Amino acid sequence: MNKQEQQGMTIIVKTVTRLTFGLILLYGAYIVLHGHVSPGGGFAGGVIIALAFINLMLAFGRDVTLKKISKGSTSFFESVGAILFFGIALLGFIGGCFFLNILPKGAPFRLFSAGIIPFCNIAIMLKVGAGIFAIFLALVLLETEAKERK
Amino acid sequence: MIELYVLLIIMIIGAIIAIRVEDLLSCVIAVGVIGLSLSIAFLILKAPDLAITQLVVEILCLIILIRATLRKDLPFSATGRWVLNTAIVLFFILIFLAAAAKCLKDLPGFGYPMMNVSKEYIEKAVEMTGAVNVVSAIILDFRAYDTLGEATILFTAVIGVLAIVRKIGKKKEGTKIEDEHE
Amino acid sequence: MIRPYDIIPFFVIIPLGGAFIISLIGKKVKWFPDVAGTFATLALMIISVLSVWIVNKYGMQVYNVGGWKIPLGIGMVLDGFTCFMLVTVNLVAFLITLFSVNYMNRYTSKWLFYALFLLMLTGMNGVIVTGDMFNLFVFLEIASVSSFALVAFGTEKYELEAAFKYAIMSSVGSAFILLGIIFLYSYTSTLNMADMAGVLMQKGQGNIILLVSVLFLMGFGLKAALVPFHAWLPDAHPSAPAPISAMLSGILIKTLGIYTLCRLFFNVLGATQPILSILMFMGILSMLAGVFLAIGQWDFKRLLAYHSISQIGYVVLGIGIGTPLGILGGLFHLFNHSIFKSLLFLNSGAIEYAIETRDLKLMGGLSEKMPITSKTSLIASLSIAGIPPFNGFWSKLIIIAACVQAEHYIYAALAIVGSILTLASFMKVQKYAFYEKVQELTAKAKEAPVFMCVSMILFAILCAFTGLLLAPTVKGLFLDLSVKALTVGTGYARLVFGAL
Amino acid sequence: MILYLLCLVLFSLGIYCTVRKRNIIKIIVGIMILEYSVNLFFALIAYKENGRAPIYSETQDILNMVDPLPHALVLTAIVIGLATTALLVAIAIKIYEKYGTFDITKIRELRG
Repeated sequence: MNKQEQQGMTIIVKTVTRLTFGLILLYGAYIVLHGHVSPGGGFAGGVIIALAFINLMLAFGRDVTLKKISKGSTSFFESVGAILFFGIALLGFIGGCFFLNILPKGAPFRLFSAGIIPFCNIAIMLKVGAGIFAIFLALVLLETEAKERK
Repeated sequence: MIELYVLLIIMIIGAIIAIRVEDLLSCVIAVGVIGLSLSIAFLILKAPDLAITQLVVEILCLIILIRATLRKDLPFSATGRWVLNTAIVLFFILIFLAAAAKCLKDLPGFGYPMMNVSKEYIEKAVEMTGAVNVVSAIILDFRAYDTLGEATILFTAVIGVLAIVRKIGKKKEGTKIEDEHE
Repeated sequence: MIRPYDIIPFFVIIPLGGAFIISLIGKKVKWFPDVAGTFATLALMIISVLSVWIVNKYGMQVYNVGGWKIPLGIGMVLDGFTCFMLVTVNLVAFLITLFSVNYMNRYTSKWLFYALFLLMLTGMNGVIVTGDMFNLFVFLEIASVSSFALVAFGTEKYELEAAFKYAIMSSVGSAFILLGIIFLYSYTSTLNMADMAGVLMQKGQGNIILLVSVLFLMGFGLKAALVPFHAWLPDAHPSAPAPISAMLSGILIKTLGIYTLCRLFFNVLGATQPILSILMFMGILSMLAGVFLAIGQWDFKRLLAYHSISQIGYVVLGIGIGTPLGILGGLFHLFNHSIFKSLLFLNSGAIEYAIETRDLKLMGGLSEKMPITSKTSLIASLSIAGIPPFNGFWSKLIIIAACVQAEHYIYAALAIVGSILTLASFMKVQKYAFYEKVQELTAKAKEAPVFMCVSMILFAILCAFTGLLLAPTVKGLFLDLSVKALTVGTGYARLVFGAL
Repeated sequence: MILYLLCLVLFSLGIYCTVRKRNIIKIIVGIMILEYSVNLFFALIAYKENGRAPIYSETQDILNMVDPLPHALVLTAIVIGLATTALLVAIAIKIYEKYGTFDITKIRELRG
């Protein structure tokens, strides 16, 4: 188990993961950006992006992944996402009301429509993606530490 | 809606298996069956947003749970008054179901919701918010404050997990411990 | 152009913003979490006092989040009951933050503590100010989830176990509450509380309302630790760090349990006589069971936790009587209890800080070593036991008088018995902890650091003088407002739509 | 009506699993089943006969939509469930690390 943690799975899994990693990220981004015109949204997209990284971690082992994205940066992105969303909410005060949709609505069915909604989606995506990956990372590190101590 | 009945029965069977089976891994897999059937049920109930979200969340939950249970023992123990306690719990559950069967008649029937407030959402969402996905319009504009709460809960969970996995929580008397670097 | 209702969202914005910023830079900058936490809670306390003035001057206020008129959007409501709870919560929270500045040096990762603390405060303030059913559930969950993590904050064995038990019980309670909300939504097709109350008045009370009442009673009863559902409290409250024990016992169970029960049963579902009788019965049961279980305890904090169950029983008894006098007594006792119980938990924390034990048998002679802790805990003990000039006496007196007035003589007698047993139990605490001869462990005890003392002294002053809230003019400004907000019943709907 | 009852049966199974099982993972599973059943109930009351998904389309007129409000609520409820589950699993793993077992009959240091 421990060996597998460090080195990851077989070469077949690694190759497939390498090929699909970008596609999954792309799909996540699509779901996020089109949240207001099609099913999906920031939350589902964020989880998909987090799952892409989790997939990478399961296939390549934790050391390789930790080199790409460190634990500190996940909690940093999470806080940034939270503050972004909170900031969008506060921006409503310009128009006089908490959470007011201050941006122009645009034409329906276009990507840039619906005022603050796409921006909210992006902020939630950052928050959820980083947050879920941080949870997963914390749990994995906890487990492996416990095993190493034994 | 025959497929919905089938799905619900599959979910109930999955739940019973998850309760009865002694192997933890099988238990978690049975939960996966329930969750994925739920995702399909959402699709049949015309809720694609929910189906996508449920699907990805289910996968995530399964990964976390399987990692938690992998290669861990399962000592199966029944406490002393097993029969009595189970009988009491079953008794209360039966009362609850009987009462619910009587009371649920007051609700509007399946397939005929009242939709007093929702009617306005459906009629006005596009012109008022510009989003054609009414669910998106509700969660990020009409009821965005709820979504802020939801994001906060996830944030709380992350902070909470970080707090729980600390190696040393309490500093003992006399020993000097530097704060952990994470 | 500042309108009076613009104040309402800040009860959520300030602690939430504080928590986010602490999580971003608190890890690097060591002094920041203390300062940010203290100032955030201080600001909250000031604006909560301001809110009392606003309600007195301008009457009930409704805020439409996002500019969407209710019931389309989410409404926040500021009425007498709301501002009463806000003052209680934020006052206690500020003093507890002062205490934690020194106390939390015993634990690692202070920034996590402050972030979780402010998130819990966000949840509680959100529950109090909201006027929307589902929004109430969301903020309830924020407060609950952060309190699970805070109970396990020390990451010791028993703390984790207590946190797990608490988390499971609380999650089951949340599931009941959510099911109740679904039934209500399906029946009334709206989520706004005022709108819901209006629709329920038109449609009448079906069987389904009975089922929803039972579900809410179980769900919120679990959160408030009323007696059949109290099993988690004596484990969870002592396991947390002392400031958190004070928060949990002092205000969390009241906000998530009592406030929500009152708001939903009085203002939304309509308080019918059967429900009130059940509430009264549960109150008496909690009161007696709590105090009987407390007498045999030797763990200081565990004893206090059992007393919380007992005192919550008084509050529920007072509210369950249903007359204006009873509600006044119940709410006043809620306020008083949050002050003296927080003080007692802080005292236990100060003792634990000094000698690292909670076992009363190992203490003794602390009155010489820790004079401030000893004096303040004496005041708090007299308050909780209901000895005259202190605040506990007045509220218990009102509750008993209300019982007699409503001709529940047996309940009045039982309330007096409970009060005497409380006195006996706290005489034991005082004797063993502070006045026996000095033991080996207590010989080297020192008085607590400065901020802890300041916080305890302020609490003790409040204990001695909040009886003055019953003085004629002050009573009209603060307590009577909240009583009026509850006795208006389902007329709440009319008031909210009138205040738009 | 029958569907509602079946959903409540699922809810009861969740309660049973949470209350009667003596293994931490099984208790968490019980909580998850509870959450699933509650979410399903929300979706059930939102369904409208011959309704369509609540998304407008550019090419065709959609008149009969299902109730979108419960869908929004379920999205929130799913996230709340995920957060609770994650925290519970973290506590469970930590308990396993400290006690070496998932059996709660063996880890009772506290008594309520």
